[in-house]
Amino acid sequence: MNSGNAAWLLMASAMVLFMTPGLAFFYGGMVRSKNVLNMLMKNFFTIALITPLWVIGGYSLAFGESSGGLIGDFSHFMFRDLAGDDLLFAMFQMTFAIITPALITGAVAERLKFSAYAWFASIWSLVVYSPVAHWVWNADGWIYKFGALDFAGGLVVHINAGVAALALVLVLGPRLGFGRDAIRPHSLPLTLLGTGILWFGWFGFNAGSALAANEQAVTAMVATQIGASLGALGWVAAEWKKTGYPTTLGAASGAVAGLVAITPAAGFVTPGGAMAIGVIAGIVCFWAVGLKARFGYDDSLDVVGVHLVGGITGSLLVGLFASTGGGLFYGGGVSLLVKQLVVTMAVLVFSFVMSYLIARILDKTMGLRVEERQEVEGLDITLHEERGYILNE
Amino acid sequence: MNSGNAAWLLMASAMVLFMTPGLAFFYGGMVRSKNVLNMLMKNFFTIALITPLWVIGGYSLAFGESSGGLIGDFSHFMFRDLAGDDLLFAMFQMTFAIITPALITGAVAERLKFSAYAWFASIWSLVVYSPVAHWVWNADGWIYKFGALDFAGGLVVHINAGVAALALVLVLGPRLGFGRDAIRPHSLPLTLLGTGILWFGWFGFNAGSALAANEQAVTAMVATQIGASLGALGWVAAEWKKTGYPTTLGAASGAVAGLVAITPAAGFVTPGGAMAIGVIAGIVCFWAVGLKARFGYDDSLDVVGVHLVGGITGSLLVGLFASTGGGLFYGGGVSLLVKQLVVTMAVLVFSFVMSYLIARILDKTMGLRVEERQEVEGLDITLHEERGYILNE
Amino acid sequence: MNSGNAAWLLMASAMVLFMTPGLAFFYGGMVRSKNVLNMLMKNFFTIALITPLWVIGGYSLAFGESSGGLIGDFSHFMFRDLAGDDLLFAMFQMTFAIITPALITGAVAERLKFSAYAWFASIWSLVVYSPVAHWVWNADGWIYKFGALDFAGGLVVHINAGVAALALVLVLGPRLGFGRDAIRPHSLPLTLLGTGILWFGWFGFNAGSALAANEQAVTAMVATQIGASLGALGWVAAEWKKTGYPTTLGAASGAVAGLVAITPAAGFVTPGGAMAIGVIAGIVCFWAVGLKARFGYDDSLDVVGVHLVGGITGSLLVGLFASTGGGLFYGGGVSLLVKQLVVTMAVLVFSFVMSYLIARILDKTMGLRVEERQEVEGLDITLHEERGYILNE
Amino acid sequence: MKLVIAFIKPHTLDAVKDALTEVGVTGMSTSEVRGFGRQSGHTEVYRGAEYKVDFVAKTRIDVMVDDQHVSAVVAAIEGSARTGEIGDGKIAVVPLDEVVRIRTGERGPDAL
Amino acid sequence: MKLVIAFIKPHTLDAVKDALTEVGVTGMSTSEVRGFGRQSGHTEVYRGAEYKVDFVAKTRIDVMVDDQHVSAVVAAIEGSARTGEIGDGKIAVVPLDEVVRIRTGERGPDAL
Amino acid sequence: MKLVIAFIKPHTLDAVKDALTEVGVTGMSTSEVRGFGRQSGHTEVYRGAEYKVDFVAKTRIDVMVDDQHVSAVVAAIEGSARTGEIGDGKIAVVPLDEVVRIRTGERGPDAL
Ligand SMILES: Nc1ncnc2c1ncn2[C@@H]1O[C@H](COP(=O)(O)OP(=O)(O)O)[C@@H](O)[C@H]1O
Ligand SMILES: Nc1ncnc2c1ncn2[C@@H]1O[C@H](COP(=O)(O)OP(=O)(O)O)[C@@H](O)[C@H]1O
Ligand SMILES: Nc1ncnc2c1ncn2[C@@H]1O[C@H](COP(=O)(O)OP(=O)(O)O)[C@@H](O)[C@H]1O
Repeated sequence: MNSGNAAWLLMASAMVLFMTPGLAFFYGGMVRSKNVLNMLMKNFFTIALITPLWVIGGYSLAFGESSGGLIGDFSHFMFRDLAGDDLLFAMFQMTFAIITPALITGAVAERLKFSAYAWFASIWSLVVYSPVAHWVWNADGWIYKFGALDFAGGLVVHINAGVAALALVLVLGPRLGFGRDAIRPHSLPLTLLGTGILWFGWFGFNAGSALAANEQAVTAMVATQIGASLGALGWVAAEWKKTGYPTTLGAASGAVAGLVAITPAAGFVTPGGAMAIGVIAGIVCFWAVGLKARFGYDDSLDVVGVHLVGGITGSLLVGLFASTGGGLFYGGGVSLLVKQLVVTMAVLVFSFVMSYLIARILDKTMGLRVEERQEVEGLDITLHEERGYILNE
Repeated sequence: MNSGNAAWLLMASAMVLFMTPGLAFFYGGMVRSKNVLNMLMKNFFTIALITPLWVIGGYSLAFGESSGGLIGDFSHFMFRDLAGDDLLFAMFQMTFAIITPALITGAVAERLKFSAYAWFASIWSLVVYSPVAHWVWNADGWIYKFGALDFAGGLVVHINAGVAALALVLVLGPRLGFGRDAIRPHSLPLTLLGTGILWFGWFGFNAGSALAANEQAVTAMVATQIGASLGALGWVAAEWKKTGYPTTLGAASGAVAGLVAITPAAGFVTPGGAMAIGVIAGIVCFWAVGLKARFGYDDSLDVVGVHLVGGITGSLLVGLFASTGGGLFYGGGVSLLVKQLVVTMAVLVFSFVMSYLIARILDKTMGLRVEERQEVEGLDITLHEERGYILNE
Repeated sequence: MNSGNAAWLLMASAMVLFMTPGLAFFYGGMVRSKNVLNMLMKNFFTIALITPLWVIGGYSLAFGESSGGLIGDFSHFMFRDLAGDDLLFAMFQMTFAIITPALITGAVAERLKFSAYAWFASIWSLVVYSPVAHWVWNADGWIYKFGALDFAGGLVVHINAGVAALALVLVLGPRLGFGRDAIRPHSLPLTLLGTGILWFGWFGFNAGSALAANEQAVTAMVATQIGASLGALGWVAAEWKKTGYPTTLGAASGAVAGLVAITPAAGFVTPGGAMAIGVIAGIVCFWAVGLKARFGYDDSLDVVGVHLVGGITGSLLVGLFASTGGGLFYGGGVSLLVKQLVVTMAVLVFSFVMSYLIARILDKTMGLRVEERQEVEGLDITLHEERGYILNE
Repeated sequence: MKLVIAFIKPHTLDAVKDALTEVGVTGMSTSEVRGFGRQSGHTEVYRGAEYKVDFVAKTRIDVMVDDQHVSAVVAAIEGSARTGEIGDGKIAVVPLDEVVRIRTGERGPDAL
Repeated sequence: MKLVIAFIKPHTLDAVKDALTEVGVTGMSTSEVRGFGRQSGHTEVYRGAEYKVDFVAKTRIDVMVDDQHVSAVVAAIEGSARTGEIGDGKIAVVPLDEVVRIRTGERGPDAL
Repeated sequence: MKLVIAFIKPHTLDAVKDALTEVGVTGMSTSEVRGFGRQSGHTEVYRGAEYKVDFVAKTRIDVMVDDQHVSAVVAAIEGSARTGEIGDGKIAVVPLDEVVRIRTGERGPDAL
């Protein structure tokens, strides 16, 4: 092993793993105080759940010997035959496999049963996440061979989780009081903490995806920083114009939108390209979170608006801005753009259909949703018998 | 210096140092709001206190020239003659010396005087921590030569701190209202934040203990991640079965229990071994935190239940699961297991006796415990003249 | 690129970037709850704002071709011609350019308009920060050539921001109720969280400034840890003596004071020297925060007392304690001390005058200060239409 | 004039406010209280230990009304706060000697 | 009927609740208040600056009782909330015109 | 004896406390409430969606006084809590049957 590359990938693995707690706080701050622990628990528990699944079979299904570019096998059951750089790669990838289902929790906040979520995440990880990761990142995967680009997970992580969130939301239905009551974040400082951790961890996510401490890692880190910043600027500018107020939640949301959109592009773009992608994502996602009000689906914390829409935005913009890899604006013609469009649609359709099926089956069998009384009283006390804050003792 | 290894160890040092603030939040969230600052302060202040002690003499007592395998000398007074890799090692080890006494603060929460804690931690660091570190990690230390294994501090850190916590609790007595009043965590989100930071930092703790960015570091990181996750699964499963509820505090506690138990083993075990160690630790520690109710000692935040019991569990399981190093299940016979048992007992007895003596002496001289009025009103306002939260101004 | 050095610098960049959210929490905890979001927003938004400015022109003004040692040019407009190590250096330096204006926000908390801050920070970054960075860190800068030392930013970051804060405070005037009402921190746990993140990130700040994973990086990390710890000890000792109470805010403030003072010295001092610098800074800054009451300027969160005074302290003590580089106590004579004094004065005067001018101009044109009604109701609801905490839903 | 005090379930507050507005009430004050009553509390569990928490979160409403509106106000609260389940709460009517509007110094029913 | 209002030290709440239960009280409401009185507040210190905080945390209890229980209820609170130290607090008895149980519509003593 | 209840703007509390102390009041209890009145609330905006929040933060003060001090106390609150802007709040005077000091068992005006 090259110790410098190993040092960077060890570090990047730790950073990406840290993103899931970060996501927990990002989401946790946005729910009402009666549901904060349920939100945190769903995210933390995802780590505990996906880790063994990935070791046992998830990794092998994604990166094992390919069956027709569609899915791996069980040759690496229990991380068999992995050592050194390969084992480190499996570790690094594990952290991606963990955060992806965790992203979904935001959409179904404040009403999805904890047990149902645990089942959903487990099944989904094996039958949706691993195949898509195989398509995109396994050298024999069909998307990989097709020549489309996804540097650090626009397709595999964000579009995949975002459209699954949409499917789940459609099965689950809206929260009581959605569209009528003011359902406001209970602690924006907690959300900002999550944002800070996500931002930090995202350097591991994107710059780590170079798989070495090399020039591409540097390029990716610079693009990541620019994407996040311009995303925040774009979103805040858009909301300031529309509502008259720049908000902290807007800055946080815009930064995440920018990070999402830069993810598939980070290793391939110039600083100027990163700026364009960031600011477009910030504005587009600000507009997209308004869609739920128009169409009436209750995507509680805007996973669709930010991760799905931001992921699609980034995935397509790669076709324009990839300075290495054949972007349209860099003389590569439309071929990359077309490929990006095709694979985006493919992941969209596959993940939506599969996620919808899993959700329907779980709904019929164990039920996805808490009882109305539990929703009113809050999930913390009714599902976990705990209270988030007791500040007067 | 090899820049790759140095990069990893610089990083790991920063990560382990970050664990002590993490521990502060982990513990701080579990006390009542009137004592949150005292809990945070004890942990943060430990950093300020142990750093100079380690530089002046602690390091040298642990890693200086050995006297009969029992203790070092003062040859490295003020980090004399340390440079490059040696200085980096001294820095990395400093972060372990800091967090170990900090672990004790949880057991004696909500009643131990701040000044008494400062004295206890300082003395204990020099007369208990440094010797035990010498035994285990100095190449001339008796445990090192005896051939027992402690990869990253099961003996030195967790058993050592855990049994010291027990000794201190026995001298100090229970909190007012222990066993009668509901003494509940005031902010589980804060505890979860601490858990996230601890988990992140623990990668530095364990994978850093390989002292290089090499294969063993990767092995240790994988084992750490698995141990934490399976610990959480084990604990949550046990409590779900017993109480009917999966809790966030259970998930957090189980993760820490798994991390504690995997610590002595991390560089020596396969993914399968790590799974076994994690899940056993999660279940055993869940059961062990119930002991305090049975025996009537008030280990406020379960340092004994988690660190002592988890540490012993891990230390013994090394004897079974060490795939490199002679574990029973990997054909190594019982010899390693016996050695692990012997050294565990040795550290237990030494640390308990010494800690008990220090505690008794301090109790007779300066008094360990706050006044009843201070305990009722809270340590924040009475010992520090500060309030944790003022949310209506 | 050397992968080990690159790994460390990638990591250090991420760590220093993480400091700005850390600073947001450090400051955010200290304001009243009605202003917490405004405080967080100002800091987070600084990242979004300075990132593109640095890419477009800030970096080039600081590190481009020099005009007489005073300022760079636009040769690196949009990071042109930067790749590999150079691009990584530009990334690392970006994180310094971000946190420096963010430091100022603490002094003007609870009354400076958000829009006015955004303008101030943008202009200041280009016309004050970039020039001073050029003087000190560009090989053609006049301070660099003059032979004064500033390892990681005592002049460029702390003195620069601290004196700018003073200028802004003088233009802005005190908060309503300053000196009469008890204006207390609303959440010290949040401040302690910020402290923990700052401490962690500061290892990247100082040890990263060696620009490689080498001996000097190790030296700097050790000095940083010692400086922070002794700063905390010094401050807490001083306040314990004066007020009778050791406080968590004191420990946090002292740690930051120690970190500030060790910053210019970190790569040049022995552990003993770091101890001296830390403890002196802790005591001096404790005394310095009392100045505002005496002179009647409202430096809300003590940016002057900690960063300006701590920065000057460190910058001068380099002249005494630099064991490499010619410190007085290490046989180097008074020449370094005199140089340190000269450049400290130069930065003080330049930054104060420029900052004062910018502040006055903005005050005349757009107005710096919120309306009285907004200050009374709180900046969160009036400037951002958001509330920090809603804990009863 | 009377002061009508009601202890209600928190999630009925919006409905109660609307009902009161409809019968002409133009002002009220609310606060968070913890109630003890027939509706027993809940248990909480921390690290395997179960705690019985007797107190239930309730919202308190204070409304000052003039005499002829009292029964309408009480009826409005009853109608909107009733879920039919245990724990719906109580209403108390307290006599008032005087009411003052601070801004104008008005007294009596005019001050409402 | 009367409304008995007590301002007590927070840590006596459990004892007061038990004492009230013993004399037959089946419901009460509690809230957090900050009291000002003979018991002076405390100082707080932030970065060397000392602040005098006049207000002390207290718990407020509201109990509606029928007339014949008033004196027993007052006595129960007195007995259980007294520590003998300054700041033990006060009890006030307020006349009530009416009490309503929302769930059933019962009125008067039946509603208690 | 009377119980004087006032709902005031939070930032006037210090002034009100001083004014009450001046007219001889030695004790009071305060709490946080959310008021609804002529002073309409504010909007909040989260991710582009605007929410109307009707309730405004107010401070409630409860002071028990003997009969001859009532008008001075009411006047003191009026004087110190008035900003002249909408939302200054209300004062109510409630008759009291009895007041008890818990620490000493004193009753009536002596208990104040
Ligand atoms: N005697 C009382 N005095 C003051 N408040 C009461 C009294 N009885 C009940 N309450 C309040 O009313 C709430 C509901 O009462 P409870 O007995 O649980 O239900 P219900 O009113 O439906 O019989 C309690 O939680 C408490 O806040
Ligand atoms: N006149 C009053 N009106 C309302 N509340 C009062 C009054 N006097 C005291 N209190 C309440 O009682 C508490 C205790 O009163 P204090 O004067 O400190 O002690 P004590 O009752 O033992 O003389 C105060 O903190 C306050 O909450
Ligand atoms: N009828 C009422 N009953 C109880 N509290 C009231 C009533 N009317 C007003 N309040 C309280 O007084 C506050 C101020 O009242 P508002 O109508 O906004 O202003 P003003 O008193 O200046 O006309 C309200 O927020 C509420 O707390």
